[in-house]
Order: sequence, then C-alpha cells, then structure tokens
Amino acid sequence: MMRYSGFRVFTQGLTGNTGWRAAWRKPAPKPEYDVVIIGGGGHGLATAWYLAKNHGITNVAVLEKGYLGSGNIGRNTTIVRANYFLPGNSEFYSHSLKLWEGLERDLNYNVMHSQRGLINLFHSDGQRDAFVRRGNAMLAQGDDAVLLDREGVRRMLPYLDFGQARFPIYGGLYHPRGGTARHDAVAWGYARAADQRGVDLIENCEVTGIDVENGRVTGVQTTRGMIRAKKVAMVTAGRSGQVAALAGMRLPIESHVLQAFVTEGLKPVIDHVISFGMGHFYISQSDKGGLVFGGDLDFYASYAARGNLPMVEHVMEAGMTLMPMIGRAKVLRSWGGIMDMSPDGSPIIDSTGIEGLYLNCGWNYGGFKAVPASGWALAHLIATGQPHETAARFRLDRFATGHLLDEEGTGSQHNLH
Amino acid sequence: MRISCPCCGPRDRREFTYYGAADYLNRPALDADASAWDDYLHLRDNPAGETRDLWYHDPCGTWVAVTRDTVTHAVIAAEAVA
Amino acid sequence: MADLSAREPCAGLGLPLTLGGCRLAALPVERITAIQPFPGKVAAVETVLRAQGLRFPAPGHSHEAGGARIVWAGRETAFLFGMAAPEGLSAHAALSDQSDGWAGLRLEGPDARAVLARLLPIDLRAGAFEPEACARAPLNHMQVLIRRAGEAAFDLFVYRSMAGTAVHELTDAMRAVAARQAAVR
Amino acid sequence: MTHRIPGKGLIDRTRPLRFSFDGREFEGFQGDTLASALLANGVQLVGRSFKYHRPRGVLTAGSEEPNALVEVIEGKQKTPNVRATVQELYGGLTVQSQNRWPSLRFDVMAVNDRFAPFLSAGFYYKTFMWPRAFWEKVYEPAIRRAAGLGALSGLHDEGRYEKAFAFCDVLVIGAGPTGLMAALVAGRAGADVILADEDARMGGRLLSDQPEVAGQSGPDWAADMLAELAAMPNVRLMTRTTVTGVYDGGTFGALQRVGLHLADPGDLPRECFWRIVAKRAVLATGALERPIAHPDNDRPGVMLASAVQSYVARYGVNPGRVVVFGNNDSALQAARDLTAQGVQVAGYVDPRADVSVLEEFPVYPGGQVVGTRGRLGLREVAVRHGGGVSMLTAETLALSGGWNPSLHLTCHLGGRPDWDERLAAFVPRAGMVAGMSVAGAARGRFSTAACLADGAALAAEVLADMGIAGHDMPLPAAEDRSYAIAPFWAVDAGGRAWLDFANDVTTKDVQQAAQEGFSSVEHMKRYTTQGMAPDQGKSSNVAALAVLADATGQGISATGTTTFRPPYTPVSIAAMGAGGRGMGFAPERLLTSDSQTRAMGAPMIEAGLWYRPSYFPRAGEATWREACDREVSMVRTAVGVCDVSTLGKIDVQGPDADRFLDLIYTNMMSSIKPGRTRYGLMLREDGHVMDDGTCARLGEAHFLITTTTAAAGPVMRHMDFVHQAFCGDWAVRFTSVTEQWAQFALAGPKARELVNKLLETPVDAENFPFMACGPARILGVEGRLFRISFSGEMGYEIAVPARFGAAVFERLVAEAEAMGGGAYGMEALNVLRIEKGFITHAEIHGRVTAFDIGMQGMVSAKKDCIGKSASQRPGLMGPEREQLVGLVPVDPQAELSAGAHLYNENDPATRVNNQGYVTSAGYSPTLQSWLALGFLRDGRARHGQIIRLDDGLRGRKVACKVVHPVFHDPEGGKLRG
Repeated sequence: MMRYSGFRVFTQGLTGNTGWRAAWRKPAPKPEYDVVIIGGGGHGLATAWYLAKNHGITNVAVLEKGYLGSGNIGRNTTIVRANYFLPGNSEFYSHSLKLWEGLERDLNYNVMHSQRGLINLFHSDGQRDAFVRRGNAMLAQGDDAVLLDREGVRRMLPYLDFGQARFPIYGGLYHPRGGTARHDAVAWGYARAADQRGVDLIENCEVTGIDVENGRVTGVQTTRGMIRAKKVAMVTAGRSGQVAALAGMRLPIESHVLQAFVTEGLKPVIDHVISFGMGHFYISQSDKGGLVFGGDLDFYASYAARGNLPMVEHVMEAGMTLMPMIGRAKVLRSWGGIMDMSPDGSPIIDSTGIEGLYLNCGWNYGGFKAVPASGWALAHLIATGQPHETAARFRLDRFATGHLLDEEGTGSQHNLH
Repeated sequence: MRISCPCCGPRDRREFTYYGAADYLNRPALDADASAWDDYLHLRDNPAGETRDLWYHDPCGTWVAVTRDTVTHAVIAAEAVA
Repeated sequence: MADLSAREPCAGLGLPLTLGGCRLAALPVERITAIQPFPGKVAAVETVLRAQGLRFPAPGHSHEAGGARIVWAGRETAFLFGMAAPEGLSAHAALSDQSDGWAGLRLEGPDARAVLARLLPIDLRAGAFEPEACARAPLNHMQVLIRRAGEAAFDLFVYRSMAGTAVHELTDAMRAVAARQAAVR
Repeated sequence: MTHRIPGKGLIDRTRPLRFSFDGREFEGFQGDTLASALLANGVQLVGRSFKYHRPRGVLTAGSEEPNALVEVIEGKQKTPNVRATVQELYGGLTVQSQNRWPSLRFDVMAVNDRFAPFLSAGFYYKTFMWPRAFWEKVYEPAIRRAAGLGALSGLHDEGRYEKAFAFCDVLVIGAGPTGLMAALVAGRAGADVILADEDARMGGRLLSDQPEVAGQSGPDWAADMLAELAAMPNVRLMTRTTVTGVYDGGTFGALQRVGLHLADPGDLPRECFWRIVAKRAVLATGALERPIAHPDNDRPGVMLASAVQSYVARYGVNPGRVVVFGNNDSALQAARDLTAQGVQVAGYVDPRADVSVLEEFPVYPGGQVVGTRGRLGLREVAVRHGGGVSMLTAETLALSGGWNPSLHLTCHLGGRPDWDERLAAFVPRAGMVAGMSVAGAARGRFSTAACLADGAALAAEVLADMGIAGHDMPLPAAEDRSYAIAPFWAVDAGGRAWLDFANDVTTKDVQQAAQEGFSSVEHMKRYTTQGMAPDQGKSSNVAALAVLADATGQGISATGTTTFRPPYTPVSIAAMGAGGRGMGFAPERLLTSDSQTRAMGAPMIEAGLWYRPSYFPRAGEATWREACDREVSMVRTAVGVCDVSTLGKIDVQGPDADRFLDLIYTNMMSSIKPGRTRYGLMLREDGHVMDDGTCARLGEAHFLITTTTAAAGPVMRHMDFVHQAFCGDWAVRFTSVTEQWAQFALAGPKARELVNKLLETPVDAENFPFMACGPARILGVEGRLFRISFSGEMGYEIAVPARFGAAVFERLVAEAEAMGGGAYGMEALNVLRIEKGFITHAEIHGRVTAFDIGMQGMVSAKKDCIGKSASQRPGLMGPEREQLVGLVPVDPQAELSAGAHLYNENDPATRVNNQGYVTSAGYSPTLQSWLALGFLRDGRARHGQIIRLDDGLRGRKVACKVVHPVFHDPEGGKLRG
C-alpha cells in the first residue's frame, strides 16, 4: 500500500517518477462475492469504500461497464453544498458536507474540496422569502447560511451587473461552506481507497442479467461471466431504468440530459460559486482557470450525453445578464450528463421487493455533492438492512403514498421540474 | 433538434415545451386503484431507444406526440394528440 | 359622459423608422376577431365566410378579400382583420375580440428578411414563405404572428404589452444589418 | 520588417499597418495575421506555456494554435486567449502577451520548469492535504494564480454581439479545393448553398501550398471560383465563419467574426453566432498537420511544416534556415516547396530509412531530431542519424508527423471514427451525422486533384439525394501526389518531449499515467490533462494515444480516441449569449397605465415579465411603509384603484365549456348562473394546487376565467393538454384575452360610488350583488364589470379594451383622489390580502394541497377533476401536514418576516423541532399590528396557541398567537355590502 504525501512526490521526483504504482488493481472477477455493486461511478465506489471502512465488508466487487468514473461523476459542475430545506433532504446533504470536509484524510487523496462559498442570488421579494426560509432550515440543521442584501452582494461580487439588468439583484443567500471539488479525483480517491481494503474494481464488465430465485437475488450475469452474490446493489444513475428492468422493475425515473460548459483558462476572476435566480445559470472557476458553468436540463428524455443549442443559448444569455464581464471568455467545451430524474426531484436509496437487491438512483441534477453520504447510507442499508437515519425518506414507495420530497415545488410528476 | 408540428411544419426545439412520456395520455378513471395512478403518474419504461413523448408547440397551441429515439435523437414521427 | 381617448399600442415608440434598407412602421389599428370553429363546424364556418369572399385558412395561410383579411393564427384559430365578424358565425365558432390585444408592425425593404433572420427561428426564404403565408413563431423571446404582406414586406403582431421590446429588438437588428450593408459597400 | 521575402505572399504591401505587441511598435500589412506580422518582424517568442511557463512561439498557421495566445487590448477592455494565428492585423491593433510576470522574456514562474520532476502528471492529487485548512488559504490560491492563461478585464463586456438563423439546402463547411468544388456543383444546380470558411480569405491550402489548378496558381483559381459563386443569388459566402457545432436535425452552430478585424467596427457586431439549418451538409474541413514529440520540441521557432509553408507563401515571411523533420511524403514535399521558394533548407530529417536522398538539400534518412538549442528562440537542431549526431544551425524547425483529417464535427453527435493504418490517422465512418457527407482531406484524400474530385462527386451525390438535377462539371487538372507515411510519434532520446504544448503534457506524463493504471484513454486524458487545453488536443490527441497504446501494449485502434465535443474552436460567451445583456434578457411587459404610473413617481417592480407599481409616493412620505400604510387605509376607509391587468384572462366558449371547466377546476363551475362569478381552484394532476382565480359566466356557453399573473402561460398550456389529450371532441374553445382588456380593481367602502361615476347605468347592491358580472358601458365604451374583491372590501373590477386603459386609469385615479382615495400598488395589495387571508403563490408554492390551505371542501365530491385522485394519497392529508394559519405577534409592533420558521415556544430551533414556516408577512395599519400567514403542523387544530416565529438569519424571535388566517372582517360583511 503506497501512501501519498508531499514527501512521496518529492522522492519520486528525484527518481524519475518511475516508482509510482497503479492506483488500483485490475483484478479478474471472482465467482462469488458477499456484495456486488453494479456501477463504478461516484456513488458505487463510495458505497464500496464505506462497506469496507464502516462495516468491515470487503468481499465486494464493483462492476463497471466502461472505465471507473465514466458517468456523471466526471461530467458535472463540481458543486458541493448543503443548502436544502425539506426535512429528509436537509439532514442528508448536511451529513454529506461533513464527510466532504474530511474526505482528503479519509481517502489519502486530494480531491481538492474547496469551500470557497456559494451564493444564491434572488431577484424579487418572493424569491427572497423562499431563500430566507431555506437559510433558516440550513441554520436549524446546524449548517451555515448568511442573508446578504444587495449591497452585501455587491461587496462580495462587485463584477455583477448592478446597473440596468432586466431582473435586478435584490440580495443573496450565502453558504460559506459551499464550494467545489475536483470531480474525477473523487472517483479515483474512492476507487483507490476501496481497492486498498480489498474491494475488486472490475472495469469493462457490463451486467446483462440479475439472477433472482424465490424472490431473492443470487447474482448477476455479466459480459465477463456469471458472478454469484448474496447482495446486489444497483447504483447506476443515468441507466437506472435499464438495470432495474433486468430485475423486472419499472422505476419512477426519466432520463434527461443536462449540459455543462467550461471556458478556456483564465487568471482568477470568480472566487465563489454563484447561482442566478431568474434563469438557469450557475458558475464557478476551476483551479486550472476555466469558468465551469451550467444551466437547466435540455428537457427531453435522452440517453445521449450531449445537448442542443436552445439551452446553450439560454445559459449564455443568463450569464450575460448576470455578469457581463465574462462575455469575452470563450467556451472551450460543452458536454452532457444523463440525469435520473425522479418525479419529485429527490433521490431513492431503498431496498426493493426482491430480497438482497438494493437501489440507489434518482439523483436528478444533484448527485455529485451527495456522493459521500449516498455511499455511506447505501452501505449502511446493505450491511444492516435498515435505512440510515439521514436517508430514511428516500423511499421508493413515496410517490405512491404521497410522502414527497419536492424541494422546488414544481410538482411530483415527471417533467415539471 | 427539430420537430414537425402537425400545424406548422418543422420547427426548432426551442419552440416546444416538453411533457414526457406519452403515458400521460392514458389517464385512469377516478376510481381506478392506487397502483394504476402510480403507474400513470410515476412509473416509466424510460427506454434507451425508441420512445413516444409529448411536446407542446407553444406558438400554435398544439400538443404533439412525437416518436423519436432517445439515444440518437432522431425524430421518427410526430402527430397531433387530438 | 365624455368619451375616452384611445391610445395606439405603438404610440411613443418612435415609429416609423428607417435604418439602412429597412423601414419599420406601426400598422393602423383594425378590428381583429379570433374565430375558433367548434368541432366539426369548419364547413359551416366556411359557408358563412364565403359570402364575404373569404375562406377559413389552412395552417400557415391567409386570404384577403375587399378590405378584410383572414389569417391563420394558431391551432383551430384564425384572426379576421378589418371587418366585423359576419352574422351567423357565432353559431359555429367561438368568437372573441382581439382588436386591442395586439401591436401590429410592418417591416419592409430589401433587408427585411435579413433583419427577421436575427430574431425568428423559422425559414423565411422567399420560396419557403410565400406572399400571404403566415406563421406563429417566437420573435426572440416573444410570441409573434407574422404574415408576408408583400415581396419584401412583413406584418408582425406581438402582444400589446410587449410592443416596446419588439420595436427595440427589431431596431437593434436593423441597425446591425444596416452596418453590415454599409461595410459591404 | 526584416524577415519578409520581397514580393512574396498574398498580403497587400501598399497598405502597411502599425500595431504593437507588449508595448513595442511594429509594422505589418493588410492581409497579415498577427502571427505572420510578428514573425515577419523577427518576433519568435510570443507566449509562455501553461504549467512550466516555458518560452513558446507560433506553432501553426490556423485556429488550432496551442501556443500563440495573446490578449488584445481595447482601451480598458481586453480579450484574452486570442489566437495570434487567427487575429487579423488592423491599424492600431494593440496586443500583449499573457500568463507571464513580470515580462515575456523574464517570467519568474518559469521556476516551475526547474521543479518539473515534482510536478508530474497528477502530482496535486497526492499532496497539499495537510494541514486541512491550508488548502483554501495557501495551496489553492497559489495554484489558481499560477494557472489560467489570459485575464479578463473584470469590466462588463459592452461590445455588440448578434445571433441569427439561416436555412439552406446544402451547407458546405470549408472553402478549400474540396469545398469550393462542392459549392460550385451545388450552386450551379440551383440549390440554396451556404459556404462557410473560418479564414478571412477562402481557398484553404490553395492559398498556402499554392498548387497549380487548371493551369492557374491556386490563389488565382480560387479567386475565379469565388467570383462565380459570389454572383449566384442562391449561394451565400460566409468568410470568417467557423462551424463550431453539429446539433440534432441538421442544425449547426457557427461563429462569424464580423468586426474583430476592424480598427473601428462602428455598429457592426464583434461576432455573430449563427444557427444554420441545412438539409444536407458537405464537410470539407481538410486536415490538420501534427507535430512529432522529441526532446525540447516546444522551443520558439519550432513549427508545423505546413505552417512554415503558409507563412512563406501566403504571408511572404522569411523563416531563415529551416530543418524539416517528418515521417511522410508531405514533409518531404514541404522541404522541396520551401527550397523552390528560395528558403534555405538546412536539412531534411526522416526516420524512414528509404527516403529519397537526391534532393537540393541535405537529407538524413533514418534520422531523428533529438534536441534543440536556443534560450528564447531556436538556434540549433540536434539530428541523430546513421553517422552520429549533427548539430544543424537553423532558425526554424518544421515538423510533420503526418495529417489528421479534420473530422471533429462528424463526432459531435456521438459517432466514433475508424483508425486507418495506411494513413496512420482516424478517418470518419459513414453515417456518423445523418445528412452529412465528408469530402476531401477531411476523409483522408490529400492530393489537390483528389480533393477537387471528391468535392464535386459528393456534391453531385447530395444533389441527387435531394432530387436536384446537377450539371456535369469538368474537373480542373491539379497535382495528384501520393501520400505515404511511416507512423512515428515520439523520439526516444531522454529529456522531455512535448505532446500537448498547450497544457504542458510530455510523453513521460502519459507513460506515468499508464503506469499508475490510468490506461483507458479517458483516464489518461483526465489524469494528465492532455487535450483539455484551449486547442482541445487538436495537435496532440493522436500522438498521445499512440504513446499510451505503446505503454499499455494495446494497439491504437483498441485504445480508441476521446470524444470531440462542441465547439470546434472556442466561442465567446457573449456571442452565444448575444442579446441577453442588461434589459435584453427577457421582454418587458408594460401595463396600459404604465406611463401615468411612472409619472406619479411609483417605483416599478418586476412581476413575471410585467412591471407593476410598488407604491405611489406622496409628498411628505419618507419611506415606502408610510405610502403603503396610507394606501391600505385609503382602501379600508375610502377607495383605492389598482391596475390588475396582469392577471391571465382566458375566454372559454362552447356548449361543452361548462363540463370542461368542471374537469380543470376542483369545484363545480357548470352550476354557475350566467351573470355570476365563482372563485376556483385548479390542481395539478399530482394533487397539489396549481393556481387559483375566478370564473365568470358571461353567457350560457361563455366563461371568462382568470389566472394569477405568473401562471397565465402554464394554465393555458395545461388547458390545451387536458382538452386535446382527454376530450378533444368536446365543443369548447379557449383563447387568451389577457392583452385585450385593461382591468382595474376598485376597492373600498366608496367603490360603488366610484364605479358609478364611470358607468352609464349605475349599479347598486341589489341589481349587481357580490360576485355578479356582466357587460357594462364605461365612459361610452363597451366594457365589463365584475363584483369581486381581493382586498376584503367592497370591490369592483372594470375591464375596458386596452386602448382605453390609460384614459380609464387616469380618470379613476382622479375621481378616487377626489373621494379621499387614490391608486395603490403591490405593497398595499399584499397587505390587504394578508389582512383578509387571501392566498397568492407565496402560499400555493407548489407543495400545498387544497387540504393544506383549508379548501378541501372545494374539491367537489360529485365529479372527477384533474388532480383529484392523486390528492387523496395518504401522505397528502392528516395532522402531520402543515396547514395554513394566521399569526399575530403578542407584541403587535414586533416585526414578522416571511421565510421565518415556527417552533413551539421553548424548543431550540432545530430541524426536528420545526413546526412550520411563514409565507407572507406585513404590517396591518387596519389592525395596528404585524400579521403573517404561514403553514403550521396540524395548524387548524392549534388556533389560540402561542408559537415562536424564529428567523435565525435575521436574528429574530417573536412570540405569536396562532389564529384563523382571515384577520379582517372574517364574516365578510364589508365584502358583500
């Protein structure tokens, strides 16, 4: 086991960097595991790590059809925050943020979690009231929130358009502990840490069937052969419907594409994460200097990791009305992630009607920041059979029962978000 | 993406509002059991491939059922809901 | 009781205006009636209209007779301009007065099509949008009813409350197109 | 201009232009790019690299340039990361270098290069973890300052930008020999053609290689063809236009540089972003040459061979002595062409052993370049060959590792190209983009003759597909040399050899990534950052994955390539967001009373897209509260006037109108009598409240319904859905009449007196009772009258055709003021409705049900309605739900605030103790107390209890009594009176 440190970087540098070992093994699948996790993205890898670390369960395989971290963990806008207000979401994201705050030491991997502060701007009295309500929920949860008036925003973000903007800035809700992290590194850090505890990470291994006998899961069929398992977890946001269908399940999920954008590198100019309130636009600047920003869903069911111009243009127009100083920054790359959209906009971490089969899906557009708590909660559920207290409301049957978690208030039907 | 409005012909995606799978056309009766309503409101095939979904052409007010591919974004057919 | 003074929707917007090869003017305010035939009643509506020399227009079409025009204006809807709704129509169609709901603008000149290409996402090439053709479409972020009124003339109807924004955006586009024409010359 | 070859090039030597770079004045000519002008002035050092801050020069002659990125200065404004190879020269162009401090020649950050062994791939993931607090405070700021390239000015970008749409039959992308032929064939056949090319001058390599075509020089032939195309009315030529993205359904994004090459663009936009819809497209984007990785291959003076040819032939730049290092026939041809143009070729180095030695310059078969020297510019090239290592003196090293077809756009819809062993390059696969044909060098046909033939042939195919008759067109004669290549990616000679110049990624970094298990091409890219710089790996991707394939032992084909995504070249946010700045982001909707309202000094606030008055200040009022309190009192004691035209109004007609309304409203509308109005509630199908409003029955088969301002559009869409999806055969039609009618609320005890001043036929309590509606002649105009109220006072709403709105408002305000009343704004409106417990979208915020707001009785048991079934789910009813209540502070002067949470009096403010929240709050001058509406767990059962309002964000805690939400006139006597 090779620990990473500044000293290690130094000694390796002196010896030509020839001594670095593989960050994780590339094992062949064993015939049987205690737990098989379908999906080698952030949530699946984190689940494996917390199974090993919190519960001592290490006879675990993570099956990934492509390369580790090939899904949304590597194609998001990297924002980490705990600013929800519905009970059920609030405690979960609060827990996640606390895990983020110790992640580097936990994993011995620098995921560059940067608590640079997040500001949600509001542009009307009604929006202010909604954000005040949210901020008070954050305080009640033990997290941090500060209400900024227009002048307070101006002091922090003087480059916003405080002149003749169509929707003037009334103020903002400031979340100092919000920020960003280096997305790929999160996957790699969890992968390396889980691997070091003995978890088998198996890439290029697509699950083609889920074996169920007498109402109990017994294993999976894969492109690399059959693998028996006592427990199987489906952690495949973006493909949840297809994987669940292998077990005969129909999910309350529609898949949508969400685009994001990065500009060419620029010297530091935006020091926070900023979110516009009258259009879909949020932005931060990466440590490399690119402005990383995104907007709303393209709004049609899609499995193509790419989008179309109407939303691109909306995002750019919103950027121009909010902070016209970025006009001359040039968009370098755009990409799309496939979002598991649930009817109420909140996730699902639950058992299923099949014994030993677990489901983690429905992350909508908020999966990245949830990775640590999601892995923690799912590992707890798999290990103990009981939902973790922070994720107890993420139930699969809540749509049928009406115990909804509609944070945005846009409706608990598809496509109203 | 371009969709043919049955009234207006091929138009840019920006002119349409999306409302998801065509399942929403099959509204259960008031007294249907709860699972029928759960199916109707929430559960989806969500196919990676051909699907049929609902789009509203805002300029003219026509609801359109569109057959298209969720992987390639190819639009195969479009017809008015009524 | 003194009569009220009426205000035109484009009053005070600086029209007419000519920039480069394009002129933008307000259209005179006319009677506009929305005609929406009930299911199965299009033929009956046609019969009434025929007496006026008009037809119920197919989508994307308009017809003119005498001083009146009937313009397709959306799903199962046509706008009758310039005359009162003929007797007998209300038995077969929902009628509603729209005379005050719209601001009418005419954009004409050799650069009109280039100006509109800055704002409308629809194909307005001469072959694709023939004289008397009409369409509902967005004008940037507004809804518009557009009709080709001549070789290089287009009538645009936007919601009355947005007349100012429409004129502003059209003027901006006219200025940029004029600058391009000047640069070519 | 010491480095110019007399008489050579396509620049206009009669038009010299002055420009400055890093404060030094230079001269170039019309037709120069900034890069060619700098090279012609002997300036080789133009930038610093991203990570190690190594000195860099111009590598290419096109938009793929990784090194020569500069800042263009315009007064206090500036544009960072401008490619010197694309920026056209204009008089007064002011440019400075970037990513260096204090100067380009002496950059202190170049110390990074000394520490390079410790800054290898992914080093930052392994360190900077201790102590935890140092990341944000020490490490990250240092990394951020060192990283980045150019700088934004921080000033608003107030330049002009534009977007536009275009439609055509055939979009031809690229105007080299292939594209010109394709456009000619399609244009002559009468198809609507758009020919787009990113260069300022069309012709592509015809301008740089200058092969003979049809007996003419390349540039002359291109000029003739362009003249013919320009004369065709069906052809649009778009120069300076880069097709940047392919989208679904034949839609293309394209960036046109309109004013960036002009000293004074006037009203011209800087850039225009085009959305082009094409039935068919011909991709004729040519190919990009790639360098070879060898030690110190990133020194200023090292260029692509094709770039050297461009600078010589098109711009007349003298490159000094040139060493050519290539592994393919095009490299050798470049050496010959340069020699023919009078350039001294100091050596041709080719790892192929069998390369011809019978040339006019020294040839090193089986040779490799193993190093370069020269601190800020190339002086010597070390060549290893059969006889050992020779040092060749040269100012320019021309590299050619072969050609990559420019197939980027073919991959934008997710297609993957094929590896072609013969060309040692990826080539497009058929059908990657529906409707797009790839022609010429973009699919690996490299000779001029092959390009001309392919362009013509594919255009003919496209025409045939579209059913357009084409004409036979003779192909012009041109060179048809073969292209042979021996794959060769990196020289193995120790030292650092650059693959990705822009992100400072060397062969060692890629090898280390493979060693650490980052052996998938996507992992390698993400771990080393190769291909993620401004050039998106255009010159480095193929070589990098070849080095990776070598390290992993997999072939290139199995390794695959990373994904090309839009945009092809970077596009400014301002161009794609044109029109969005300032007021342009959304339309402004103005009330008919807008002018007068503003003239009265009312501050306007945004309500959706509308502007509505906040309050109407009067002399002596110092704060908005004073105005608001006065306006509320005015309504309670006299009469107030408010423009309520923003509410959505939908005209619903037809024999089935009544049963349709029964379906969309929870309550029964079919039982309303003509001439009467009823309050109504609409649910979403998920059982939550969607909107509320009134439903007036104007006739047996004629209703007028209102929506809230914000919901007008969504409600219309919802009604269209319900009608078309569930009951399309019902005889009901509806249309928005929001804009047709200007509507004004008259509220207060003197409302009837006021309304009768305008009506031809006066009304009284009997002939026009509460909730009556009907036509009315108002000051001689046909209008409508409604006896409804949103204030709890006696209220009328009058509607007149919008053209009379301004006049009616003026009259109403004047009359009301004479009666001790006047106009009131949104602030007073809000207080009035809170006093009365009327809800708005502050309460019906999307998560509430009819049960929550105490209106479950309005969900008719006699019929179905949208949302009824779902509203009966167990989780949406019961005492655990938060229910609408009124809150009155124990101390009436204690301020209440919306967004505050509710707790039992002595509970700490924690999530688990939460009892509810406040949705609306305001000071009631009527009751001389603050009031609030909110939702409280099991609230209807808790009237009379004391609860604590806790607004932690504002540090506010107020003890409140829970009451019924109707504070004022709960019996409704005033309303009905």
